[in-house]
Amino acid sequence: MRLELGFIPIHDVQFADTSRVEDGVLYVNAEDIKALVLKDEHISSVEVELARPGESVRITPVKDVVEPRVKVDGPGGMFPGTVSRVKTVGQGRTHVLKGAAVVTTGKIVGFQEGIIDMSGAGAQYTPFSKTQNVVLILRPQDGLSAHEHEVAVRLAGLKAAMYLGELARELVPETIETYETLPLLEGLKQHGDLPRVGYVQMLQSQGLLHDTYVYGVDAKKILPTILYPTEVMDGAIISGNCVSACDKNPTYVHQNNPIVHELYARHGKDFNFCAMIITNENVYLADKVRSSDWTAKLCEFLGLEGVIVSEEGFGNPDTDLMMNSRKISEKGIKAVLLTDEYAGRDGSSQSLADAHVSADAVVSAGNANQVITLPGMDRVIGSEAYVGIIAGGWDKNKMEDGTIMVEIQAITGATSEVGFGYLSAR
Amino acid sequence: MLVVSNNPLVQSHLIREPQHTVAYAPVSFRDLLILVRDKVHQGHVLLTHPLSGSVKPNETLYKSIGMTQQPQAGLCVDSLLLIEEAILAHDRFPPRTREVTPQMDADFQLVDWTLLQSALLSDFARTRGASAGA
Amino acid sequence: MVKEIERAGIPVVHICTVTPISLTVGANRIVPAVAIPHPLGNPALTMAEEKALRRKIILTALKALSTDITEQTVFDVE
Amino acid sequence: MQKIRIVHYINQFFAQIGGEEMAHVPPQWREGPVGPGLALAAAFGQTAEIVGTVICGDSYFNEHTSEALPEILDMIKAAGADLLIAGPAFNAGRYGVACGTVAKAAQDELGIKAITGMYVENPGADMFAQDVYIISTRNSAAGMRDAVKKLAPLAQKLVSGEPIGASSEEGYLPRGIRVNLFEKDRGAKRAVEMLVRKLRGQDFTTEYPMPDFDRVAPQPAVKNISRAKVALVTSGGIVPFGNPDRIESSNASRYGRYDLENIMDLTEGKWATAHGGYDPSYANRDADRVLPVDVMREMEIEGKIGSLFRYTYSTVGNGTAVKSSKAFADEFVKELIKENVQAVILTST
Repeated sequence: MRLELGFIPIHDVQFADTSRVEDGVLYVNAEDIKALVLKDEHISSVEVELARPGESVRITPVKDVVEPRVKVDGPGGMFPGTVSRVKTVGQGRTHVLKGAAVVTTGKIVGFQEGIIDMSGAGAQYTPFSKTQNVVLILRPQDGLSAHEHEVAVRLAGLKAAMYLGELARELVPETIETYETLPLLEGLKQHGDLPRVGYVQMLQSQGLLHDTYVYGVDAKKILPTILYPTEVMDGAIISGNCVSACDKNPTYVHQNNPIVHELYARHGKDFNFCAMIITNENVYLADKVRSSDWTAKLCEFLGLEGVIVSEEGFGNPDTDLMMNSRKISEKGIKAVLLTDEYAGRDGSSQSLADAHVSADAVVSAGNANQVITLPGMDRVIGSEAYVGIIAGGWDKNKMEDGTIMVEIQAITGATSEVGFGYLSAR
Repeated sequence: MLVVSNNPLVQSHLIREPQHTVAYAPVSFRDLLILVRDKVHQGHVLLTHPLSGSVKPNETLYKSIGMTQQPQAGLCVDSLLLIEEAILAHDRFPPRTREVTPQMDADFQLVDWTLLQSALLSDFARTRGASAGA
Repeated sequence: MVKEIERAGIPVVHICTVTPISLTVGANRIVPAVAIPHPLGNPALTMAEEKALRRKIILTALKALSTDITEQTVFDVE
Repeated sequence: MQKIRIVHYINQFFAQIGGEEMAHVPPQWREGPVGPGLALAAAFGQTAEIVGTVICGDSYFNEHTSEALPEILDMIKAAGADLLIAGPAFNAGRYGVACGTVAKAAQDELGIKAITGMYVENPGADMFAQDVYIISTRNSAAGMRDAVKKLAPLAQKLVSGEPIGASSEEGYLPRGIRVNLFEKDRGAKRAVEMLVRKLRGQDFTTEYPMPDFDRVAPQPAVKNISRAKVALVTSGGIVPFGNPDRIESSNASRYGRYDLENIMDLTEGKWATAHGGYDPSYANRDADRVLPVDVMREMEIEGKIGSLFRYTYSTVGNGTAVKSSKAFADEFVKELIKENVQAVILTST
């Protein structure tokens, strides 16, 4: 499967009467987006705001971040199984408004999380301080259940990103990157002398605000399966989770999965990147056993010699991570694990809730309990009312001068366990 | 499934479902974990992970944990290690004192219930499958 | 604790109810105990019987301390 | 700004007094830098001054610690030091232990900053890495230049109170305290690089070492248990009635040391359990059910053991609570060794 990504760089975002892209500026007609989103009767109101890098702006509570993309060639559309019909994606050509993002915000539960600061000390911890953000503030119809509310907000973000992505359809990309994964046997012929490598991505799959969707299927109901890595670039995996925002993958991160990209970067040179395997992180212990069995089985079946395993979340997923590590290692396959840490505010606690001796090669995305002081911002998009009660928030964290103290676990993407960021710990 | 829970919402849902037993105890999160540990010592086997969900142990007030209805003879060591680790993990999060609004309280209950629901679905598939095979 | 004592050069025997935990924490000489609230006793017995049981466990522990081993070993009470 | 006043601690070898044959020399004071102190002084430039050097033979220090240490601390104190630098000791074991001991004591007892340097396998590194900053050095003095390059900037940060970065940034041995840092490459790229190295069988360093998988080799058997002094230790929380040390009922942060002299049996009302995890009534009725003092006395009388050690150590913990209990054990084990205890019976619930 072969996919071309055509990148149209965006370095500014502005409101305008007509939505369009000109000279790297994304012009947004807010009324169009509102009309589109309000077609969903579950949404009672929507506001659109813009947030640019360097501005004194805080966006919170963040629900999801989505990159505007459009399929210009090849089967299927963006986010298949949700806002496009179900069709296997990952080939042809896709255009990307690189540097732009749709951010959704809105209270679904009273302890919601996710902070994006566009400037100040917090900005360096979130990748979305560097994107030109179109922010949707969404409110539900009265009496809407939390489940339906979550669905409505999730879909609104995807639709808005589709709408903006559509602006890129006829544009000429500044750069084009090609990614190709051959069917297994052909790949072996082409790269027969290179070690066979795969990527195991663990997906959060537990309940309300703890879910992930694969082609529209709730990931807790999947058995581990195989993807061509290019499928995720067309939105095969989308996020339905945002609790403890530091180590949850927004849809944007799935679209730009950094492990996929870094594996492609050395594919055909240092190894043969054969396939991507996705698995879940269910609450039910028998599911954990089954999924880790299957993950190891698929690794073996594909003849992999090495894999990278990425976790999503803390606590019970540590158990899945260690099961995967143990079972993959028992097959004689070399594994590198990617996780973050909860070592306490002073860094002295044991970082994970589980451990196994096979986990001898671990990349750390940092200690999520690290405390940080964020300056007050001129403008808050969404509401700061929840900052005090989020996982990372302190009880009396709002100081009189407007600064707030939080653990970095409140910051969207701060300790990305797919290694999207640069943070680590020793 | 035996559900050990301090979540009134879980109790109100499951009371209508005779295939499940709820051991409801209006106790703290930590005391609930201890309760589960004691049941592990009595031979019950854990069916769900005690650290389900991403809401941190010092944040949510509610936890519901699934175990086998009947105790088995002897201790399930995997269950014991899991619950002991969960208690240790709980203790690593410093206690918080803060006001919980009625809305937040309801939301914590709701999220805990949905986490448990996902396990009930899995349990249904498993136990029904087992009886069909018998 | 058990590893620190052993590392300091003193042989240690761990009398412990849940032997898998003892194995996990790295004890080398392990003697299984009776039950968690009363590892070296059994309230169902008479005091004399109970003491006899406790003697057996301690004698097993002393035997463990007097036995050369190369790996983690559980010494069952006979 | 005032110059930082440094006292430097080195052994007889680096002071060019002599090798092993001179390892017995007691502590002595020299004004100004000596030996490696010259390179150190150069690295600090105008910001600091080595006001004096304490020299002590490695054998003397380790065999006469209780006399040598106070003497050395007096010298450091008299010099009005802001900072003690010990070593670096590279792979010299006794020197490493001396450096760690002096540095820790300077910190704890004199309240001044202290730093040392060692090779990771130096026994002193394992003993002191959690207490003092130890620059990671090569295994021989050939690594002096490299060590000094890392030592001086970290020492300056310590004295000025600047935040200390992660071990991999500053070059010190990990202290078991996790510190965040921003890496040059993103996590995904580091993971791919680590995988390639692992596949090729090349060296790689995990960023998060798994805890508690170190195993201690079994000690040889006690040769004659009937003559041995045996100590009783428990994590079952047996304490004198009333719990005088207020040991917490689970995963305790404290332990108690209790005198068993003339006690033949732990009786109800005098001894009880602090353990809160389980029904305490069994242990409260007869604490010998957890801490078998009665049977140990019988063993003593029957000559099945030499003697029961006078003190017992007690804390509350379940089997997996390794972290705090490790710290307790490190402490009380010193007394066990000093008192020539030859075997330990540890009971857990």
